[in-house]
Amino acid sequence: MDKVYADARTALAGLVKDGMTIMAGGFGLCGIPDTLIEAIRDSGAKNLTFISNNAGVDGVGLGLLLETRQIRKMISSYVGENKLFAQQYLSGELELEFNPQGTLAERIRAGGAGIPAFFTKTGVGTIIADGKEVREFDGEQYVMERGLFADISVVHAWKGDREGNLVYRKTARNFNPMMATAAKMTVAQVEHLVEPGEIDPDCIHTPGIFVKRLVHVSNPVKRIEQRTTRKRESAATPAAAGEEV
Amino acid sequence: MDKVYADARTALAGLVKDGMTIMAGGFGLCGIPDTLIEAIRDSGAKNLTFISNNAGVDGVGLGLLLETRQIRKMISSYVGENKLFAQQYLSGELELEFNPQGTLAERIRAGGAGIPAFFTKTGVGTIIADGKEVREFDGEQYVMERGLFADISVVHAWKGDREGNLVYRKTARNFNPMMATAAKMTVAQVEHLVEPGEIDPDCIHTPGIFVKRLVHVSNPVKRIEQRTTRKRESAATPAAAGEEV
Amino acid sequence: MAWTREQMAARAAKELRDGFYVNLGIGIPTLVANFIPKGMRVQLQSENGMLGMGPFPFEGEEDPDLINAGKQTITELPTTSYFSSADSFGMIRGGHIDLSILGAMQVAANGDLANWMIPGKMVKGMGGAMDLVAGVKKVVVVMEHVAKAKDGTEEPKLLSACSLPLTGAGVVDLVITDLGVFAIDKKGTGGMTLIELADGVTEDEIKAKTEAPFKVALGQAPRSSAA
Amino acid sequence: MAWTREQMAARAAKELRDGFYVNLGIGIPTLVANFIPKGMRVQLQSENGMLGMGPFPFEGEEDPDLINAGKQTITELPTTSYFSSADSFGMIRGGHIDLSILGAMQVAANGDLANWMIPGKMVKGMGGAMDLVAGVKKVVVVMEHVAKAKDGTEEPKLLSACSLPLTGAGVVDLVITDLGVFAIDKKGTGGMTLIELADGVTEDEIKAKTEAPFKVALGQAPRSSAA
Repeated sequence: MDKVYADARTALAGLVKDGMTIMAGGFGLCGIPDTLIEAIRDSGAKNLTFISNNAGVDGVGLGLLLETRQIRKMISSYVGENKLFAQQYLSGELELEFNPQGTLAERIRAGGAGIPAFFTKTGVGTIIADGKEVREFDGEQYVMERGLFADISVVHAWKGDREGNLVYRKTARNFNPMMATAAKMTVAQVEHLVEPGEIDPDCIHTPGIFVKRLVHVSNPVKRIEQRTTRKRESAATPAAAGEEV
Repeated sequence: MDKVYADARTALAGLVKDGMTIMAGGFGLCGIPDTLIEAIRDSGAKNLTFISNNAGVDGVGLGLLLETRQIRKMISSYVGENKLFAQQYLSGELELEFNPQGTLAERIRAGGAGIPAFFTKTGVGTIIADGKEVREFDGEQYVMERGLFADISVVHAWKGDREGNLVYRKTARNFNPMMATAAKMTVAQVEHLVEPGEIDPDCIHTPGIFVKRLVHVSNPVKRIEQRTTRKRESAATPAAAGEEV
Repeated sequence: MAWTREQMAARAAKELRDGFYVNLGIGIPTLVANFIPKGMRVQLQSENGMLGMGPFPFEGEEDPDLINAGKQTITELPTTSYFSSADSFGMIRGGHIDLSILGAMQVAANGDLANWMIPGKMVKGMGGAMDLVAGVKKVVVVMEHVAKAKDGTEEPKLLSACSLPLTGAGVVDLVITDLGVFAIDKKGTGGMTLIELADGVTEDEIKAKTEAPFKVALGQAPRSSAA
Repeated sequence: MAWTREQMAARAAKELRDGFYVNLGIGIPTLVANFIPKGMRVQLQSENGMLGMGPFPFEGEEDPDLINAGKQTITELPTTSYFSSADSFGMIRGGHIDLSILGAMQVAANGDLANWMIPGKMVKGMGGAMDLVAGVKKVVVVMEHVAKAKDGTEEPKLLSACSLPLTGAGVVDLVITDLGVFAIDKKGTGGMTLIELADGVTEDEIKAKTEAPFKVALGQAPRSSAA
């Protein structure tokens, strides 16, 4: 029952079926399980529903599965960084469900935690609330949202041990931890594969119970969407200041 | 706007008022903010409602506030490790609301995360569901539970920096992280006070935004309720086996 | 010749499978840890926020920051992870724990379970029991077949309907008593089935001590233990 | 003489207070970080899972694992913490962020905000904007006073009612445009009040370019900025 598989294709072998719902971690191109997404492409499965905050860019991340027309529906908060998406959406090939980003994150967290529905202020009075129950608690209006649970989740982590314990790095954490909890089968790609006991147990983000399969991807290609820098002489520039290049 | 106060009494000065609702972290006597609880006792505030998984033992933790009859109501999952509690409850002095432990944890997490209500399977078909909405989702019954939010939360952490970033240690984490998010004013006692930057930002359990005041308690008295050990010769004893002493 | 506490724990351990994540209650269920077959990888969850629970510590090595849900001092393993109570019960409620083994006051033929309060007596609370029985994939009860009162009289604990307030409705899959093993069709209408007898125990003895209606299918694999 | 983008950002920075936790949107709001007064402790939150956002990195030091919500490379500070998207929006939805400064397409006199979609055009999504305006304690909009079409015509953006689909209903506390500053009584019935004029701008110019009804109370401290 070793959780570690030789490569992404082996780890996903026999799992991906036509019509399945798959969650894919990442925010933009940061922390995306790119190697596992390639293996999903190679599986050839069609009519997939993807739950992912974004849809990749042309040729990268979920953009790969748009090229092969394997995606039937996206549940996301922000898309359209890639032209193919717009094209397939406008032609009606691709279905799209927008969720506010926090509602999406919470729906996934709820699905993994056995919460079928919850109430949130987000989206009250907007088209997001259309067709959903709106209820007042303590004088404020809230909309009811449902938990999300997938057939498969694919996530990217910085470190993982053979037990499946995962640690994420910086803002590459994003949607990965919740998605790891919200599928029948979670497969993780890790940059550093270590032995149990090597990760401080107080600093494990995803306990091994959530991760069924693990693959070591030692040299993932990490892309930057918006490379922004500041000049060396402007060391005193305050937070977030600088120029886009 | 330094968050660090000289001692627990100073940190709580002027905060605790009669009739307030206070959350106190800890599971049993593990990870309880004992020094802050003493300072609440010394404040003399009366008719307090406490949200805490347990009620301490005689003379320790919330047991201190039972002695002084400062608690009017407890919201807990398990109590009665102390005789005074039973006595005050049976005499009608003390009101008690039992919550299943997971429901209590989730209600606090929800309160901190702006979720006024959620649905859970826990308690369906039991007296816990009495008077609450029960609703079917996908063929299963769920009961609606409400978020909890307090006037003050007192928590215990292992390490904290001056920004209020906290790290908990082992099972002393328990209810502390959620409670830190679910009050107007969160006060933390930390065993080790460090400078910002000394804690790995990927391993911070409670971001500083949730902690308004901080006090350094370098030598907390940590009690053990059930001291269980195994003999040295039985090194091969499997998990959780051994004898109670 | 009923089963001893150890024999009941050993029988419960047969419900374990390689790779299982398991939550053990206080009392006889705790003993199940002693009967995990060698080489089988089982991780124990403690609902106060730990996965990968190790044995009790050596004397002098107790850590007050490291306790189980019974508030006993324990140790960690290389596989251990710690998390908050909210994350712990997310794990439980979300159906990620494979097996929960716990004690009971009463179990009904439909899978109802009562193990947290006796009206009129001081109530200590349900702790995490309601969450565990509602959320864990498979729930196994280990208990004495009958309750013995101080005056020596015996009260059945396997009932057609629980008389005590419930911990969960339709939640128990398997009951292991000192006299035998019962499978329960908790989601369906199949009711309770006696599937094993303790050594030297007869069907008649069980019938005499069981208020619940039950079918008998000895020697058949319990349907509910197909995990 | 309307305000420049920098002047608008500088005006928005006056809403900051020592100890504030702030979320800045893309565009002019990002510039507000350049106007945080020296010595004032303000922590910037990025909704993709970071508190304590630092400046852009030096060239060659970009880290693909460290980006802000606009997907720009950034840096960390000694105060930084990272967390999941669920925890990030728990922070936002739970009312723990003091101030959100963001752009808008339209704002109505009752505090309604539209900034995420134009029907008929390709919609990219709301991202975290709906969560931010619903959850953050105080919401400040920074935008051009009017929208300029390609043919040079101008459309008002401060309206009696938004015509575009809403991002949030009754959510905006303060609007800073290139022409002036408006306070909004979003929870009450007080409507919109012009409280400041940009240098050299007249009330008449603003009236001509504003479709929304508004009161005028120049030189008074904006009620809504009492944090």
